[in-house]
Amino acid sequence: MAALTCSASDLQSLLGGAANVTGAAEYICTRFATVSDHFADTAYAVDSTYLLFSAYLVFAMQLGFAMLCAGSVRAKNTMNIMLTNVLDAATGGLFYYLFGFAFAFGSPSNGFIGRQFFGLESFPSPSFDYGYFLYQWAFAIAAAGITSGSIAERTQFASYLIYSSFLTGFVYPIVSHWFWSADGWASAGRADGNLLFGSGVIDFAGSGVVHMVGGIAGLWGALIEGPRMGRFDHEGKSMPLRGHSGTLVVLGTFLLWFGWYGFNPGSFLNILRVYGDAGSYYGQWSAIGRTAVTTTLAGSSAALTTLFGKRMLAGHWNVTDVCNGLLGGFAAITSGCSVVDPWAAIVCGFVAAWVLIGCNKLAEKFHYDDPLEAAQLHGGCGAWGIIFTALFAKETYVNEIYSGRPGRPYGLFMGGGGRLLSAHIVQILVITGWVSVTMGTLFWILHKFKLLRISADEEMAGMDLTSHGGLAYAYYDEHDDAMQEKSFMMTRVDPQAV
Amino acid sequence: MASSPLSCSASDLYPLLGDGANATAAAEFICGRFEAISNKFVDTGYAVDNTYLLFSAYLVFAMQLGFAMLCAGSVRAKNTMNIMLTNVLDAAAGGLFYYTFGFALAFGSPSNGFIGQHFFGLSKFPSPSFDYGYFLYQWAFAIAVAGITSGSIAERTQFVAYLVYSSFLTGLVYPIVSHWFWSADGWASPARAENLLFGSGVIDFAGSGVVHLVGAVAGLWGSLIEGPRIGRFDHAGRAVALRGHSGTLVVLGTFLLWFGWYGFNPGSFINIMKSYESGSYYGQWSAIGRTAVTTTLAGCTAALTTLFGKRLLVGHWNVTDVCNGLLGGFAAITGGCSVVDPWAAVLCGFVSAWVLIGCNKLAEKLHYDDPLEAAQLHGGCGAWGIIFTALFAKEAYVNEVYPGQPGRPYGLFMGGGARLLAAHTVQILAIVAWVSVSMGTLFFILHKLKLLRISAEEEMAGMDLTSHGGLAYVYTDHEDELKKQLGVV
Amino acid sequence: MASSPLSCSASDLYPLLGDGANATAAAEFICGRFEAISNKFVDTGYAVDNTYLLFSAYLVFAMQLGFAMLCAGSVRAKNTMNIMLTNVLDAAAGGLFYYTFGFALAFGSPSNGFIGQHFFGLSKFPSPSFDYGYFLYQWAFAIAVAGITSGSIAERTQFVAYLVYSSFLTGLVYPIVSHWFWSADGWASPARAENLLFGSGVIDFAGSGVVHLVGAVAGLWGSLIEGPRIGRFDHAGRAVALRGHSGTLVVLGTFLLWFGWYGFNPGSFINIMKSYESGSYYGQWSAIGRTAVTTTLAGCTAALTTLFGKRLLVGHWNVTDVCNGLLGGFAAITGGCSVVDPWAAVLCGFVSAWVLIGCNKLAEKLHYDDPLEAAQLHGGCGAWGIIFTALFAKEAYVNEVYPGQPGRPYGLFMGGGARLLAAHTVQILAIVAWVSVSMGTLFFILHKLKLLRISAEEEMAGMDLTSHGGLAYVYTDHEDELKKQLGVV
Repeated sequence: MAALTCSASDLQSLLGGAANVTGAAEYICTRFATVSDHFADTAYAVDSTYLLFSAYLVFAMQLGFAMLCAGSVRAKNTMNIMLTNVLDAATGGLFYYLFGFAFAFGSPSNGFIGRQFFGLESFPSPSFDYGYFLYQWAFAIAAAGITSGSIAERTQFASYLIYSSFLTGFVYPIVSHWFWSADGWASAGRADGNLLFGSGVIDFAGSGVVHMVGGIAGLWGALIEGPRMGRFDHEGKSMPLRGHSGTLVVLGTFLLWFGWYGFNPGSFLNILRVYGDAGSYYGQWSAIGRTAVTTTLAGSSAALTTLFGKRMLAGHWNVTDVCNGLLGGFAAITSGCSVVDPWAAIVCGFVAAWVLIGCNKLAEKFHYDDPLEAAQLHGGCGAWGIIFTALFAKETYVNEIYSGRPGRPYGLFMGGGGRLLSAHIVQILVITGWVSVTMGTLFWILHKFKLLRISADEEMAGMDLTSHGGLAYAYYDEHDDAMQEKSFMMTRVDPQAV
Repeated sequence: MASSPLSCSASDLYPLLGDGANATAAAEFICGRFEAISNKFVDTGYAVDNTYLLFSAYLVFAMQLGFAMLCAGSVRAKNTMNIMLTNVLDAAAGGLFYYTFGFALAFGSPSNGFIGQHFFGLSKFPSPSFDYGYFLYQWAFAIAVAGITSGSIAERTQFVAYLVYSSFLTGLVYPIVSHWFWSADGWASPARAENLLFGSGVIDFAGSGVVHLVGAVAGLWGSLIEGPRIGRFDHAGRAVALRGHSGTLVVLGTFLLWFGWYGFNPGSFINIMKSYESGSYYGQWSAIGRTAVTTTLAGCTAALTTLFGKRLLVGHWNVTDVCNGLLGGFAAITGGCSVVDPWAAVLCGFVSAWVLIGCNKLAEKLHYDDPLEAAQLHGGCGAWGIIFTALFAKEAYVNEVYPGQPGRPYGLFMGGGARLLAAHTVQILAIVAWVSVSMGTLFFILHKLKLLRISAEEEMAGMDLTSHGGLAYVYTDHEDELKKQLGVV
Repeated sequence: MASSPLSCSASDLYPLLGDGANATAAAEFICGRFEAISNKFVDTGYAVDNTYLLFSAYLVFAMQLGFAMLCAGSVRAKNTMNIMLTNVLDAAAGGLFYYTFGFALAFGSPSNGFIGQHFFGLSKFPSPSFDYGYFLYQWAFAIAVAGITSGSIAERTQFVAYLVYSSFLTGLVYPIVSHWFWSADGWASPARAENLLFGSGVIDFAGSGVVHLVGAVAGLWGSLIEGPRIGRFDHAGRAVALRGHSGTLVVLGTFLLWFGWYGFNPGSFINIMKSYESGSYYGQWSAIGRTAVTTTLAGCTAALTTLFGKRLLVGHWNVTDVCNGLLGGFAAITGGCSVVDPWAAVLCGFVSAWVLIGCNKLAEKLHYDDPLEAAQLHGGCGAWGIIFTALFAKEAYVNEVYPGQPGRPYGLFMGGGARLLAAHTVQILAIVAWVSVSMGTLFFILHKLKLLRISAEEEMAGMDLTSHGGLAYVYTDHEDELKKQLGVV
């Protein structure tokens, strides 16, 4: 607003000889004041519109997760996994409202945990509005969604309820406080000067904060539970347990892609912001468009790489793998999407695809069973994304987005030195450490209390029948037995079968 | 947009500039620019508000997809095509009817308090008061109503009967109700110029009553007159669950509805660029965010309450019930989403979950069969939502959202007196009465004319085979044998 | 954005302020502020327009999901994975090709009228004329084209052939066509500086020709050269319907396409904050709303027409046909959505439904097999849409949407003369010719190289088992036995 401020006393002296100088000056200046107020209103309206619709898109990712998970498990566990996805959103909503948001963004606070806005009290404030809460909530539930994939098909529902609320309400908010809150000890936008390695961590939309957190939590859960029955045969050869519907996998993947346009470009939070001089065609709106483009290109190249890579390794064109590769590319670009050039995004996606393939090989070797490859995908590619950002972050973009501190470090390969890289390595270590300590312990306790894994016969029968009151599909009339043997559909469903 | 201090008249300014060589010219020069500025603000306002309104309308439209999937998943495989066709046609037929006269009857002011009378076929459109985006938004609402009803009478209604009631509902019954409560002329509108109902008018912000209750009461009558599906209650009169054929579709539909509800509730503000006090961070945009939050919280609470409630009552964690509970919470908060605090929304969701459970118990006892629980969900929870608003509406919010009448009544429990509650009770009665008279009669006539319900054979075989040319699913290549088995040529 | 009356030069103002002590300073002081204001309006304009454009682009992208589901539902279960993979790759491969040269060939001005030549790999991006959001939006259009074609040749095409034609189409054939009609330099563009085609240029607002006709003609040739699927026509040459495996997916896909079309048509305005006359309620935002309405009405009418038309012809209420009819209506209105009145859109939809029915009859007679009716739907209705625009384009709208050339021709039936019709006929011919030459040849070469069609055994077994590692659905744990049954190890 600087150039718009108009003080009557200044103008007065200038207008000099006019009859009623004071009057004229005030008359003119009040109008300028009104104009600048109107601009303030406009900015709030435009930015809120942008943020809210981005939040809605991110929410749509929860639908994507639900469909992806449903398609990737066997038919007999569909209802179970979908219920967890619905509840991620529902429980997430309550917990994040009560204290999650407060832990994450409740500044003024220390560098480790926030402590204002419990239950959204004294909301909205000049710094935070409801739209921002909604946006952050949509992020929080995504993390829990990732984890539920890793431990699918063999986890007791009660233990799901416990870890999910713990993750969304406590573990994740604290991590996001570290890296995203203005007070966070590793935040790149930290209010007081001393940034981590003079740079802070540039995890723009959360390769680490969201994806690695969810991935590591799932890793521990799946490790402690052990693989599903029949996943590895007696001599330890791995037997793929295919999901029951490729269509749902593709549906889910596309919905996630759709939602990712809220996840990455939306993380700018506001669109009406100029870089440098006002009146230029280049501003935050342009950076937002670039972010959407980098996101798209990273996913695309990862998908193609997986397609041909798998063709050579496995011998057929596999759509499920392509979908996972695509998502891997997105998970990787998430952290650097706003500070890299489109060409770099292609590199990012290319590598991410191989990272995922490698992680899967590794998981197979160690008899680690993750029905959705969630730990490999969000953990492996997420970690790569963090490194990638530290290598390819471009100076100008970094300074535009994290403005106010000239000469901050940027990508190593772009000539920005190693300080950003070291900060990002610290991020990976810290996240891994913190999530392992908290979630690992939690899962271990649940395990000791025999609350974690379901019984063998439950697992054989499928959880839908044993704990969710029936199978997901009944394609033929329950009374009409003529059809049964004719089809390879579901067999008769007895609602009372518990 | 152009608030008074921006208006600049040369005649005021030039005496101030006084004896300057040609003060008049100077004044005109300066004022001309302020003129231009305030005009540009008007343009900006229209652009921003229309962007907001249009994308909200698109989200509301997405709810139709949600309904289609939810309905499809909740019926048996043999009736899938039938129910989905009704959902497609709700949107298609709705579009034409609402264009030709629906919108006119609803918002065609200036008019009397009972029915609108302008803009038939969008003639004289756009006007300073209504733009095309607004029509699109209201159309998306209208088709939702028919979607609700089609759920109640699923799996046993003749397609012709559907075509008749659907056009009648979207084209006449619903528009008139929305005129009463949402048009500036409506007899119960909170925005009308003078003599508000109980000095308050009805605060049904996004339509717990206007949309959900209307659709539900219509469905209730249809379903009552038709009677339950064959096999829904056995000889002993015990209820037999006729489970839908795909839980996945139910969840897909529920999430899509949730997604669309962010257009339905926050979108009902129609415009976002409206400051409550210029230059402050708190304005309509903030109220819109709050509305999205209350909506979310109400649904979340309802879902969790249903989860544990059902666990205690039935003994397993049932995702279909959770989805219905969730939607019940949304239907309830819809009426008051913009005028209550988040904590109140949590309360709203908690109660609505129990309301739904209660209604279902009741329906079972009375042998009322509603394949989608639509009447219980949208009717029961919708009615609760109307009451809830009358109890918890907050003074500050009410005056921000419905400005211009200082000191209007607000929530009873918030110390706002009972006049709002009275108005809302009237709303429930008026809606139930009007819809019962209009739709009830219609369904009864169709019934008498033997046009309402399909034959028992058709019902056993499934409508997809008998009237829609084949099953929805063919996972093997042997469909023809399949057809033979079912005795269909 | 900064409209002239806002520009303020101190040298103009200070003589007016006359003998004021230091009039110059005062003038500069005041003008400096007006300077700042007009700059802030520029910023606001960019922010609003980009918000609008980006979310429109996201909606258009959602259409790819719609295509995937529509295609999946319309093929037999044994080829589901194959068709969905093509849809995923349309988006993925399309992204890379369009980034590296597609966008450059389409919009790389300054250039000649036939092909663009700048911005390869988005070098020198963003420029004052193009921003990243615009690239994203155009990319979403490009991948839609390949999606259309993959429908026509579904269930019998080798995957390698798909990879080849898809990249050729998205990377070269389509961009060149879009350059002709949409780039400011294009020889048939309505926006080019001088010597417009027939003094008018082609008004193909959102691409009935550029997108739909191109995709359809490509598919037509592919499908013709491959010949029909095994069993599509029996020995006597009678047509045997090979029904898709899931009506639910068809409806899901259709609704998603409808949802995305609101980004496709209204989004093609690219910017929303443009007043036709500053300070008035009527501006680009209003035209955008109107476009959304015309789009809706065309689709709705087409759906209803198909419903009753098919009821009369075939005897049952068929949801799949209604969905195709709906999409046909959208494909037709796409070309003229922004320049016609709502009533004309109703007409457009009505005719397009019959065009589709006619094309399908024709295709059956000629033993042309198109699993998704893509050529009939996007080609037939698309061509009709181009003609329709030339007949019903309204003068006022044409001049608002394509300003700067007063007195340009408009719809024949609206009294605008036949020059627009002539231009549009040329468009149809040019597109058909160019796509036939390029894509036709390509498919023919692939055919000669035995790379186009899969073997009969593969076709019987289904491509999912033979080349995609397994069926899409496993509802029981007995998949292996299943495979044995189907004679696959």
